[in-house]
Amino acid sequence: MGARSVSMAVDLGGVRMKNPVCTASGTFGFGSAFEGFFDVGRLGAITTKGCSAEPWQGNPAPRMCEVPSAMMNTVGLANPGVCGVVEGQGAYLADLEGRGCRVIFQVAGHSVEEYAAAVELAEEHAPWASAFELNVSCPNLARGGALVGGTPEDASEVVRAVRPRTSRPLLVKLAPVRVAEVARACEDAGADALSLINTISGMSLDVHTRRSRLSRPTGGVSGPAIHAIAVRMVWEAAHAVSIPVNGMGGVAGVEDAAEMILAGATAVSVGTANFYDPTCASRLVDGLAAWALEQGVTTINDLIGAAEC
Amino acid sequence: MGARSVSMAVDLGGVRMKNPVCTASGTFGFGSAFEGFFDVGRLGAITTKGCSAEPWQGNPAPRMCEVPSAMMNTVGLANPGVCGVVEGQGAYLADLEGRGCRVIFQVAGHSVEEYAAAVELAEEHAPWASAFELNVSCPNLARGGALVGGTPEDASEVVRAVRPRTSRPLLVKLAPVRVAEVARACEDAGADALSLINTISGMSLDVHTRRSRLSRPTGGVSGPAIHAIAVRMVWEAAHAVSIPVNGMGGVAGVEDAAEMILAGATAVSVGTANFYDPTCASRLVDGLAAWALEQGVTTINDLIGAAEC
Amino acid sequence: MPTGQTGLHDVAVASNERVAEKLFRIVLSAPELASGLRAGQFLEVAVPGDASQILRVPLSFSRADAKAGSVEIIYALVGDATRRLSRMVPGDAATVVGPCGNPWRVRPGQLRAALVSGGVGVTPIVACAGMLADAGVPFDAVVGATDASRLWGADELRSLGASEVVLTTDDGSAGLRGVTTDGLRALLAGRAYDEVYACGPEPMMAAVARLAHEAHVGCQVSMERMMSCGFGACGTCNVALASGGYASACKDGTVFDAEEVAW
Amino acid sequence: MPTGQTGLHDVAVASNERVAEKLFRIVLSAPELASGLRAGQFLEVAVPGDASQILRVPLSFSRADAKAGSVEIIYALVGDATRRLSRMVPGDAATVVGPCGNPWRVRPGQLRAALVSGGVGVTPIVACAGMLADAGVPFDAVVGATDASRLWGADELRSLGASEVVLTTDDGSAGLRGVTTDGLRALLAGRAYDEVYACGPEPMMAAVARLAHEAHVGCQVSMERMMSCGFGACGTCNVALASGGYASACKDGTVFDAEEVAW
Ligand SMILES: Cc1cc2nc3c(=O)[nH]c(=O)nc-3n(C[C@H](O)[C@H](O)[C@H](O)COP(=O)(O)OP(=O)(O)OC[C@H]3O[C@@H](n4cnc5c(N)ncnc54)[C@H](O)[C@@H]3O)c2cc1C
Ligand SMILES: Cc1cc2nc3c(=O)[nH]c(=O)nc-3n(C[C@H](O)[C@H](O)[C@H](O)COP(=O)(O)OP(=O)(O)OC[C@H]3O[C@@H](n4cnc5c(N)ncnc54)[C@H](O)[C@@H]3O)c2cc1C
Ligand SMILES: Cc1cc2nc3c(=O)[nH]c(=O)nc-3n(C[C@H](O)[C@H](O)[C@H](O)COP(=O)(O)O)c2cc1C
Ligand SMILES: Cc1cc2nc3c(=O)[nH]c(=O)nc-3n(C[C@H](O)[C@H](O)[C@H](O)COP(=O)(O)O)c2cc1C
Ligand code: FES
Ligand code: FES
Repeated sequence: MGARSVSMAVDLGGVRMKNPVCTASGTFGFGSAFEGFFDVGRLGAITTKGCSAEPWQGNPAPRMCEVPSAMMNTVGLANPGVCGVVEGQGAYLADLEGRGCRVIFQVAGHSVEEYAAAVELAEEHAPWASAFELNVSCPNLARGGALVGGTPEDASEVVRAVRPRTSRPLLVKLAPVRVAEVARACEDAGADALSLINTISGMSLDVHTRRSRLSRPTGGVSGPAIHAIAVRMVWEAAHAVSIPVNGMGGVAGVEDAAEMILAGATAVSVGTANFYDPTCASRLVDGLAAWALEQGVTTINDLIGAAEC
Repeated sequence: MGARSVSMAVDLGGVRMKNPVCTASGTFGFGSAFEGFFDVGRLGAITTKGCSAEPWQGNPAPRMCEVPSAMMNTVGLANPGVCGVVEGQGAYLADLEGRGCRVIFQVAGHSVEEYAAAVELAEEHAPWASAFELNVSCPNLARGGALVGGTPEDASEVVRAVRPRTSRPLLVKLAPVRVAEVARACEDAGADALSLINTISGMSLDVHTRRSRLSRPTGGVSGPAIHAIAVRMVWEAAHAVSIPVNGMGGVAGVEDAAEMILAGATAVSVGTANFYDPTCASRLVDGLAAWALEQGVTTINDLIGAAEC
Repeated sequence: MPTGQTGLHDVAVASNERVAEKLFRIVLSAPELASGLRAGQFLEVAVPGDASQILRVPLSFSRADAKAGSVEIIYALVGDATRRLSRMVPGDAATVVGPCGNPWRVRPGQLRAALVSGGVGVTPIVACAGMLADAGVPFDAVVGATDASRLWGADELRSLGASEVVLTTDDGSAGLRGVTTDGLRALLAGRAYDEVYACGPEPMMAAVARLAHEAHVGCQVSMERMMSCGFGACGTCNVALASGGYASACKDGTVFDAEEVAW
Repeated sequence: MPTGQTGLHDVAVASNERVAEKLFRIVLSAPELASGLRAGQFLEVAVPGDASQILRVPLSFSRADAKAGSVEIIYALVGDATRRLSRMVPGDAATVVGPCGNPWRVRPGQLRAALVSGGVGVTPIVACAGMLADAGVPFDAVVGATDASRLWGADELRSLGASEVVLTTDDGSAGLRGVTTDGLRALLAGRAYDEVYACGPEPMMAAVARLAHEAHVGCQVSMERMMSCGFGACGTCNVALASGGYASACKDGTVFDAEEVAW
């Protein structure tokens, strides 16, 4: 092929990433825990743990169990609140931005008002954040725990409420439910990009005690087992909207990430793999570049949605 | 524990099974291929491959690829048509009923009319069938390929159309989409029992050729990778309706089957495991009885939905 | 269990060794199975170790020795399952589903056969040679591979009675530089055949079928497909037929008359 | 990479052998890692072989020898990952994430410590003994197990300087018939202690904590949780605190003052 170079920069709805590699919310802490594994500044972006206006304690133990080619969690969005994060992690995250890695600040809530409040706080106190991401997979307490973004109507409502409160890029993180419909609703409501998929709800029972292996009846399944399902959903979402998509779900290696891009993802996030293969995201930066070279393109953008099927 | 015995008989919406073990449609052929592995007559029931009024050829090769802890298929409901099956397999299936194993005859269609036609044919020519199962995960050709049972309205329509055409028990096989809502719609429309889950739509791309690893862009994911998701959906469906549920999805051993029962399944079907572990279903007959004994119940019915969480 | 019906068998590794570049020979001790196998059939082997790869591996056999109770398989190292297989040592246990598929056919009064093997297609071709030898049908063979390092089987075929074995490699590092059809063309030019038996990559088999057709010689091919079960339960192994529709590679094949297949 | 920061390390198995019923000792050659470890910390070991089990296995270590560049782990056979670990042979490669968690603490002027180990909790307790020996703090120990066949560690603890080692088994097949708290009660009755170090099943640690509290003796415990990462990234390892809320077992622990924990 000779010595060519490939431009790896992508634009995720206004988040200008030097490469398409990102990390999924809740699987990368606030980044610093990974500095012992690699230079986090190499990544295109990281997404913070979902932060609420007030601190959340999350669910009791046990919060995790293993299932084939996957894990399940019921962490319950435990987080120290927007201000707690700004205080504890703000300096590191501002510095990370300076190192060229975009910080996507994720917010969470149990009601439309809580999302709005979290974004307002973050808008004010996290000037370093390149973008905000709304995790609409939280239970809406006012609606009996139905997902905030489980229907197009509900997702639309929260995006509309938040949109006027910031001029920074606004991403919406979708639950793996009615993806195409919800994606369109979010686009119409003003989202700049979509992230998907969140964990898939699952259940694992200890058949001797007859109890859930988690402290809750259900938990979110993540890891390689959900990858093929996630690629299909990314493909569906990318066909349903014209805003860019950040693809995730079981990405554990270069080929998994490349599949996401071919299916229509502009950026790719590593989630569960960060736990067991903590240098995974860093390897993807080089691996995707090598793949793009092999594919004979001059920019990775030429491979986005390039699946021929 | 001493020598006690446990009654294993269950009633799946009028299908009186001597034990809760069944096989999932499309994963057991028409039964006879398994006689070299074990006495198929031991099972509570088998479900036939989905049969349409006219023969269907299905999709071109390749129809299968492997993904972590799972496989994907795009067989496309290839089948010789109701009459072809009656002719080729009728004698064996009638005999199997005589051996005490219930035969659930599954029908498929691309439109409401095709389902009705298939059930009418089967009603007339398959007197040995204990029940009919409607596979509402087929693409509805008149609606651009949307699933026949992807929404409560659509599922309801096909069940209502078929219900008057037979007095035998009518099962509906649900796609893993909006399960609780669709389950309620089917119950209201007159279904006697529900089977779930069907395969989960997934996508697997060869990143070198940029093409799907199947002859279609997407295929159905089945096997252990989907088990936790399936248990959760069975639990949701069982809570949503009062008709019994036939649980399936990644059942590969006794504990997987027991989880389904605890989550609310009256019967449990083995699917993909039949391919790689062809004696699996037979082992479950004994294994579930041993588990029930260990749990100290006198009838397996006491364990249905007995999860405490 | 009726004789010959597909069943589940416990087997143990008797030996397992590399015979060429990325090519291994494993011998399984499998008395029950060995006595029921016919040339051209295949096995579905569960290679233990990694639960994330759930399906069995379809593998043809090259020899089944009913007396010794052993089955020999020649296999190529291509991915995870075959790598795990290559690490099994004598005494290791596994399970096998078989016999799967239908055997090669010998027509009554058959005079001389040409065998064509491409790559790891050599496995059922060696079995075929054994069958022809038993039936007293003389045969010659073409064995092709990408290069000399991967070429294997000529000695076995000769020892089974092949009068002539033509070798071909893509790069000319051994035998003829070219593909197996070049070798077959050479055979057809030299002697009269009434049947060709071929196994290898699908484009190769298509070309062999064309050549046999033009030469008015019968042709049987062994078709590979991605397979979930190997015994007719899943419907994933479809082969398009010239007459329209599909057949199952595992149940209706894997041996097909080349004329039946829609190439 | 700053010293002591959690990182990824290549390791090789130096030895691996059974030491008691379902109990194994593995020694890893891991020079980089060995020099940075402090007693009470743990490792996250990727046990190769089965891709269906994706997570690493959290394991404490019993000895880290900076000079030899080796790390010793005592582990119990409980499920698939530990079974695969038990089959690794010298020379086999793996990767380890570590050091994880915080070390046992020695308070300045500490006089005498009591160590309490239940089951495979013995691993970090042996490490603790090494730490106390280095710090010149005298100690005694209780080692408990379900029965004699699984009891292990008394010799190591004695060789590290334990003045007294009380053994307990549930069935009385060795040492006292009873649980480790019975042993601890015996120690507390005999000598004055100013710190108890405990690791074992959670109900045992809760009982030890109560006993220490009643005796006005400090108590440190090492808490186990299902862990996805081991270095503070996932939030799955929460330990409920007496003060309300949760701490991370992997980042804020695994060593906690017993008084901090909401038992
Ligand atoms: C009826 C039949 C008989 C066979 N006999 C032999 C034999 O005697 N010796 C032998 O070495 N191989 C044989 N094969 C091929 C063998 O099954 C595959 O090489 C094996 O399944 C690859 O598994 P893997 O996990 O090592 O590789 P994977 O990681 O699964 O795949 C590696 C590559 O091999 C391809 N591949 C996987 N499965 C198949 C398949 N079933 N057919 C063709 N390509 C495949 C994949 O597309 C991929 O590119 C046979 C296949 C069939 C269907
Ligand atoms: C910080 C820490 C240090 C540990 N140190 C040691 C040690 O030094 N030696 C040792 O033998 N074990 C230790 N363990 C426990 C060890 O991690 C588990 O035994 C191991 O993960 C089981 O894996 P498996 O696949 O063999 O069993 P699995 O099949 O995963 O599980 C078998 C059984 O073990 C239980 N189990 C699984 N993981 C854990 C866990 N993390 N904690 C408690 N129970 C679990 C499961 O609930 C199940 O009942 C430690 C655990 C932690 C969290
Ligand atoms: C332990 C854990 C915590 C998570 N927390 C969050 C979160 O706070 N917000 C969110 O949007 N997604 C969260 N996720 C979901 C991931 O961001 C990701 O969408 C999902 O795990 C699928 O990707 P994966 O299979 O690569 O892990 C969490 C996932 C895990 C495993
Ligand atoms: C090859 C294959 C063919 C299938 N054909 C059908 C079918 O004809 N009708 C149907 O309702 N489900 C069909 N299914 C779905 C199964 O019945 C079952 O619902 C699904 O595979 C989940 O169970 P499992 O994970 O145990 O396989 C098929 C599945 C496979 C793998
Ligand atoms: S492989 Fe299953 S039918 Fe052929
Ligand atoms: S195990 Fe991941 S934060 Fe503790």
